[in-house]
Amino acid sequence: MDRIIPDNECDLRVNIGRLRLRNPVMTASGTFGYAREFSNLVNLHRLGGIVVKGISLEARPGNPPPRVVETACGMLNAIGLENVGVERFITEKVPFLRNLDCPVVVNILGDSVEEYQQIAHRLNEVDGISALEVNISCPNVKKGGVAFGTVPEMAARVTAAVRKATSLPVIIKLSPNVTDIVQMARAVEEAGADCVSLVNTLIGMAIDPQTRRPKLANVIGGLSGPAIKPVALRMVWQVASNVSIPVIGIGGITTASDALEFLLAGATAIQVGTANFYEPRAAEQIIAGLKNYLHEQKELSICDIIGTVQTG
Amino acid sequence: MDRIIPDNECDLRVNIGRLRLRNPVMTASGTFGYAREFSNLVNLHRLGGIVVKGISLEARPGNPPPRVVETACGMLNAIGLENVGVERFITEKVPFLRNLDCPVVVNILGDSVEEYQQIAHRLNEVDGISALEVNISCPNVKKGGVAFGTVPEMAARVTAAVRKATSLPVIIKLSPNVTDIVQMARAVEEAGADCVSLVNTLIGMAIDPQTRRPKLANVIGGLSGPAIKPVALRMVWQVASNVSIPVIGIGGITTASDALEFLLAGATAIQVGTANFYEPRAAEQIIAGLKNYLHEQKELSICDIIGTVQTG
Amino acid sequence: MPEFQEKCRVSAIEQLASDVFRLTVHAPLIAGAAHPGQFVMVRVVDGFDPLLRRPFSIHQQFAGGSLKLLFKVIGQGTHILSGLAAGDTISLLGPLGRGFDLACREPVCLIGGGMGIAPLAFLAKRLALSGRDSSLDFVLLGARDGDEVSSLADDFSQLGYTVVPATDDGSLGHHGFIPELLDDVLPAVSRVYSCGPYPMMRTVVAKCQKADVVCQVSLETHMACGLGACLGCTVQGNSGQYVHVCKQGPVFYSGEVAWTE
Amino acid sequence: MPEFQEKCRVSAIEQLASDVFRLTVHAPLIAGAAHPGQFVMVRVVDGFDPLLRRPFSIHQQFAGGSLKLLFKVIGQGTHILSGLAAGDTISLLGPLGRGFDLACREPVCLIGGGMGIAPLAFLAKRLALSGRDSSLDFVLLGARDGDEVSSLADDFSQLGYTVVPATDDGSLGHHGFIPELLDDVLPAVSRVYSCGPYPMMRTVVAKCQKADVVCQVSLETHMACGLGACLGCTVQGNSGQYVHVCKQGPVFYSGEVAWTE
Ligand SMILES: Cc1cc2nc3c(=O)[nH]c(=O)nc-3n(C[C@H](O)[C@H](O)[C@H](O)COP(=O)(O)OP(=O)(O)OC[C@H]3O[C@@H](n4cnc5c(N)ncnc54)[C@H](O)[C@@H]3O)c2cc1C
Ligand SMILES: Cc1cc2nc3c(=O)[nH]c(=O)nc-3n(C[C@H](O)[C@H](O)[C@H](O)COP(=O)(O)OP(=O)(O)OC[C@H]3O[C@@H](n4cnc5c(N)ncnc54)[C@H](O)[C@@H]3O)c2cc1C
Ligand SMILES: Cc1cc2nc3c(=O)[nH]c(=O)nc-3n(C[C@H](O)[C@H](O)[C@H](O)COP(=O)(O)O)c2cc1C
Ligand SMILES: Cc1cc2nc3c(=O)[nH]c(=O)nc-3n(C[C@H](O)[C@H](O)[C@H](O)COP(=O)(O)O)c2cc1C
Ligand code: FES
Ligand code: FES
Repeated sequence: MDRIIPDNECDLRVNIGRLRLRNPVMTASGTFGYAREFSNLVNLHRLGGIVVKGISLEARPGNPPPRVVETACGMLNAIGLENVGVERFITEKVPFLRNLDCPVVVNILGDSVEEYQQIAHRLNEVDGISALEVNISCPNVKKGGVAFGTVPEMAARVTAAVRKATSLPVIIKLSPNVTDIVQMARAVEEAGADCVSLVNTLIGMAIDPQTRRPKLANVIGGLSGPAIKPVALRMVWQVASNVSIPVIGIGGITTASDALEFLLAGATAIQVGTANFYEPRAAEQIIAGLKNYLHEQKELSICDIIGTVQTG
Repeated sequence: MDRIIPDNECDLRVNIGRLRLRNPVMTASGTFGYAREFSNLVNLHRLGGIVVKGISLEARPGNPPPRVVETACGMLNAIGLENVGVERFITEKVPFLRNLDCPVVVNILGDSVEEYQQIAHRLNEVDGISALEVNISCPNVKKGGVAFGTVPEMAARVTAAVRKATSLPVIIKLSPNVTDIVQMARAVEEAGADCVSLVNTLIGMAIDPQTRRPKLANVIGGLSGPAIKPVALRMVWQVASNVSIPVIGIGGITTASDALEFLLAGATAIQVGTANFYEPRAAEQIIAGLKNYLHEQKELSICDIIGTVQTG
Repeated sequence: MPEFQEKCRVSAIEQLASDVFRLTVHAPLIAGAAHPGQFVMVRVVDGFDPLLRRPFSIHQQFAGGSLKLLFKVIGQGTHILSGLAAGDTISLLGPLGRGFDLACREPVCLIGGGMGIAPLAFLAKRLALSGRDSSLDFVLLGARDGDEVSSLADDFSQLGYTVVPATDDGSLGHHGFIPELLDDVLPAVSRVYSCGPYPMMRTVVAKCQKADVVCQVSLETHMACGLGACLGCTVQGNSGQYVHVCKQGPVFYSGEVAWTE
Repeated sequence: MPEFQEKCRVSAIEQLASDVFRLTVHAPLIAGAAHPGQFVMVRVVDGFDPLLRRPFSIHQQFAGGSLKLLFKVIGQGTHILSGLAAGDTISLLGPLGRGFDLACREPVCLIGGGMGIAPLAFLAKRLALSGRDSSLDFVLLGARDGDEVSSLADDFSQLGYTVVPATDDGSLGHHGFIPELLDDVLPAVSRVYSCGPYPMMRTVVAKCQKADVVCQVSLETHMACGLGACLGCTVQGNSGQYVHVCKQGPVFYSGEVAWTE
C-alpha cells in the first residue's frame, strides 16, 4: 500500500465541474477541523481537497456533552454544529487555508433558506475558497424542524438560493435518511447544483442500560464510520446512475479499496470522514493505494475506472 | 452473564396483544431457519418466540449466488426470499414447530396485496401458529417494484387485507429505508396492525475492486448486524413514542445490554437476527442477562423497564 | 446428527509455509462426532470485526479429543487465526455438513489441491483404519511449491498411501497440475474423492465421468451460518434448483451439482 | 507543538493489580516531545471494533525513547490492551493536549485518585529533575486498596516526595478519601496538581479555592480524535462557553472550567 509510485506514472486528476482536483481524495466536513489540526500529521498539500467544518452565519455553541459515542464499527455524534461563525472563520481560519496548495471547500449550514443564501453570499467575496458544500441535513426552523434534506422541494429551494448567491461551484450534500435518494439528487440537480456529495450521517441512538439514559445528551445523533459504508455505497451508485452532475462519495471510507468501491460505483471523488480520527493518514494512504491500483490494473487514469462497475 | 437465576425470582413475561411470551426474546425471520436447524445448539423451549423464514404462496428459488457478504460489523444478504412455499411449509415444517413449547410466528411475504391476503388466509386454519409477521419490504410488482413498506398507503392496504384474512395477531414488519418511520407505523396501526416489528434490513451494496463487480449477484442486498443497531434503536424509540400498539425491536441485537437498549426505548419484545449466525446461543444468553439485570436493578418485572429511558 | 458449540483451547500452532498454518485445538465433543469431510465454523474474535464465523474442514481428528485445522492466510479472519498461540481459546461450531461416503472397498484416489488437502488427511486416516490395503490407494496432492505440500505428503505416506505430489513450480514431484496425472490413475481406482480449486475439480469431475469413476467433491462457498439457516451458501444443483453447501454438502457426488465455466 | 503518529513496539507489560496494567512502548518521537500532563491516543486493534483510539495520559517517559502507560481495564479497548505482549506493535498519536504548568518554585502537592495517578508520575519526575527540594512536596494518592497503589507510591517516594496513600478499604495508608487529607497539607503548599475522579477533583478544587491555592486539574471526556477536530470532547467552561478537553486541556486551571454537581 505504501509503496510510492512517481506521480507521472499514473493520472489521479479529476474534475468536479470547474473544480480541478489533483486526486479524488478529499477530507469530509467536521472530521478534519479547519485542516490546521492535522498539519503535524498529514501532508496537506498532497490532498485532493479539504472540506472544512460546517459554518453558519452566527457562531454556534453546539450541544451539551456527551457529544460522541462509539458504536459497532462506527460512532454517533451530536456536535450540534458548533462553529465559530462566518466572520471569525474568515478572519481566523481562512488565512491558513488560503496558503495551502489544495482546494478548500467550505461546508455551510443554516436554519432557513435566507441564512444559507446570506452565508453563501458572504463567502463569495472571500479569496482562497474553491467551492461551497451545502449541508442540507439541518432542520428547517420555519417548517417545524423538518430537515431540508428530506423534502425535495425544500432541498431545491436551498440549492437555488445558494446558486444565486455565489459564483463558486455548489456541492449539495445529501442526507441518507430518506426513502428515495435519487429523487433528492434529481431535485437539487434541477435546481442548479454543480455536484452532489453523499452521504451525511444516518440518524441513530444509543442508550446506557445502567443509567437508563441516552448516551448522547442530544438523545439522537449521526452515525458514521465503516458501519455505514454499504448503505452509502448503494446510494452513491443509485445517484450516480441517475444524475448527470458529478457525485462525491462519502461514508466509512478508510482504505484505497473502500475508495475504489465508490469510484467504481460512479463517484468522481470521495471524502474521508471518521477515518481521520482513528487513522489520520487514511487520506494519504488512499492516494498511494489508488496509484498502486491503477498500476496493477494497467490503467492510465483514475477517470478510466469511474463508474465502471459491472452490474450487468 | 451465564449465572442462572431461578425463574420465579424475576418476571420476564410480556404480552404482544393477545400473544403471551414467557420472555421478550424472539429469533428473527430468515436467521433461524425453521428452528430445527438450531435444535442441537439451542434449547428452543426457553425462547420467548420463534419467527420462521419468510413464506410465500408459491415456493421461490431465491437469487443466484453469491448471496451473502460480510461488511464492517455487519453483513449483506440477497437471499431473494428463497422458501419452500406455504403448502410444503405446512406439511414439512409445521409438524416440528407445533411440538415446540414456544410461540411460533410465521413471516409472510408476497408480490401483491392479494398474495399477502391469500397466504394469511391459508395459514389461518393451520394449528400451531401463534401470529403472523408481515414482511412489507418486498417489491409491489403491480407498482413497478416499489416496496410496500416505503409507501404508507400501500403498507396500510397490505395490513388491512391480512387483518381481514386471519384471526391471528398481525405483526407488521417495517422497513427502515424510509424518511419517516413514524408515518409508516401510524399507517399500519390505523389499518389494524396488532403490533409493529422493526427494523428489517437497510439496503446496501459492496463492490470487489479486483473484479469490478458487485459482491452480491443481485447487486444490492440487505444490511444487518451490529452495524445497524444505532439506526434500528432510534427508529424503535421514535415509533414506540408515537404509536399505541406494542413494538418489537430488531437490529444488531447480540447481548442482553443490546436488548435492554431496545426495551428501554419502548420495545415490548426484541428479535435476535444475524447474531444467531456468529453466536447461536445469543438468544439464550440474552434471556439469562435480562434476569441478571432485573436482579441487579431490583426490578420485579421486565415490564417495569420497558419504555423507561430518561430522555428529558 | 449432533452438533456442538465448544470453547476450545489452542494447544499448538505450526507454520508449514509462509502463509500456511496448522492449528491444534482441544474440542472433545466435536472431535468425538466428526466424520471426514465435515467442517467447523470458527469465531476468530470476541468482537464484531470480522463478524461472521469462518468455515474450515476438519483436517485431522484424534481420539484424545483434539482437532487440527489446516489453513492458508487469505484475509482478515485467517490472518487473526495465524496469530493465535497455545493457550488462547476460540469458539468452534461443529461437526457440520455431510462428509465423504466411505463405503467403498475397491481402490480409491484422493485428490487435493492447495488447502483442499485439508479434509483428505482425516479421510485418509479413516479409510486406512478400516482395514484396506492403502498401498493400492492413490493420493494426488497439488500445491504452489514443495514447501507447502511436503510435510502434508508425509502424513499420507505414513499411512501407506501411494502419494504423488504436483507443484506449480516443479520444486517437488510432478511439475504441473494434478489433473494431468489423473489419466494414469483412473483405470486403477473405482472412486475419487476430491477437494480443491473449482477449475481443478471441474476437470477431475469431467475425467471421472468419462472413465465412469464415481467422484465425490467438497465445495466451498461463502457461508454466514453453516447450519442451513441463512440460505446464503447456494450453488447451482444438477437440475436447475439450488443446493445448500453447508447442509446438503460440503461433499457432493459430482452429479448432484452443475459444473459451469 | 509537534505531534506524531508512531507504530510502537511493546517492550513490556506488567500487571500491578487484578485490573491494572502498565505498558511500556518504544515511541522515540512522542517521548522526545512529551510534556507532563499530555496524553496519547492509542489504536488498540487493526480492525474496526473497537473503532476509535483510546486516550491515555503519559505515565512515564524515558530519555531512551520509551513511554509507559498506566491503565485500568474498563471495557473492550482496555481489555484488548491488557492482552498485549512484548513484541506486539500498536499505533500511538501524540503527545497531545496542554499539560501541567511547571513554573512554580514553591512547594506543591500532587493529588491522584485511581488511574489519575498516571500523569502525576511523569510530572513528579520532571519537577524533581528541575532541582527543587522534593521532600517539601506532597503526593496524595487515592486508590481502592493497597495492591493498586503500593508500587506506584514507591515510584514517588524514590524521587524524594512525601507520599501519603489513602485507600477505600484502609489496606494501605489513610482509610478514606484523599480530600480528607488535604486540610493539613494545603497551608504548606502554593500549588496543587490533581487528576482523578470528578467528585474528588471538585472537592479538591473547592478546598484550594478556599485556601487560595492555585490548582491545576486534568480532565477526562469521551474523545473521538484527540486533535481538536471533532469537537466531541467538550466540557462547560467557566463563563458559559464550552471548552475542548483535548486541545485546551486535558489540564486546566481550576477556574477555567465550571464545576457542577
Ligand atoms: C466447507 C468449507 C471448508 C473450508 N475448509 C478450508 C480449509 O480447511 N482450509 C482453508 O484454508 N480454507 C478453507 N475454506 C476456505 C476458508 O473458509 C476461507 O479461506 C476463509 O473463510 C477466509 O477468511 P478470511 O477472513 O481470511 O478472508 P476474507 O476474504 O477476508 O473473508 C471475507 C469473507 O469471505 C469468506 N470467504 C473468503 N474466502 C472464502 C472461501 N474460499 N470459502 C468460503 N468463504 C470464503 C469469509 O468466510 C468471510 O465471510 C473452507 C471453506 C468452506 C466453505
Ligand atoms: C486525557 C485522558 C487521559 C486518560 N488517561 C488515562 C490513564 O492514564 N489511565 C487510564 O486507565 N485511563 C485513562 N483515561 C481513561 C481511558 O481513556 C478510558 O478508561 C478508556 O478509553 C476506556 O476504554 P475501554 O474501551 O476500555 O472502555 P469502553 O467503556 O468500552 O469505551 C467505550 C468508549 O468510551 C470511551 N471512554 C470510556 N471511559 C472513558 C473515560 N473515562 N474517559 C474518556 N473516554 C472514555 C472510550 O474511549 C471509548 O470511546 C484517560 C482519558 C482521557 C480523556
Ligand atoms: C464528528 C463529526 C462532525 C461532522 N460535522 C459535519 C458538518 O459540520 N457538516 C457536514 O456536512 N457533515 C458533517 N459530518 C458528516 C461527515 O462529513 C460525513 O458526511 C459522515 O461522517 C459520513 O462519512 P464517514 O463515515 O467517512 O465519517 C460530521 C461527521 C462527524 C463524525
Ligand atoms: C440472511 C437473512 C435472511 C433474512 N430473511 C428475512 C425474511 O425472510 N423475512 C423478513 O422479514 N426478514 C428477513 N431478514 C431480516 C431479519 O429478520 C432482521 O430484520 C434483520 O436482519 C435485522 O436484524 P439483525 O441485525 O439482528 O440481523 C433476514 C435477514 C438475514 C440476515
Ligand atoms: S451457510 Fe447458512 S444456510 Fe448454508
Ligand atoms: S477529541 Fe476531537 S476535538 Fe477533542
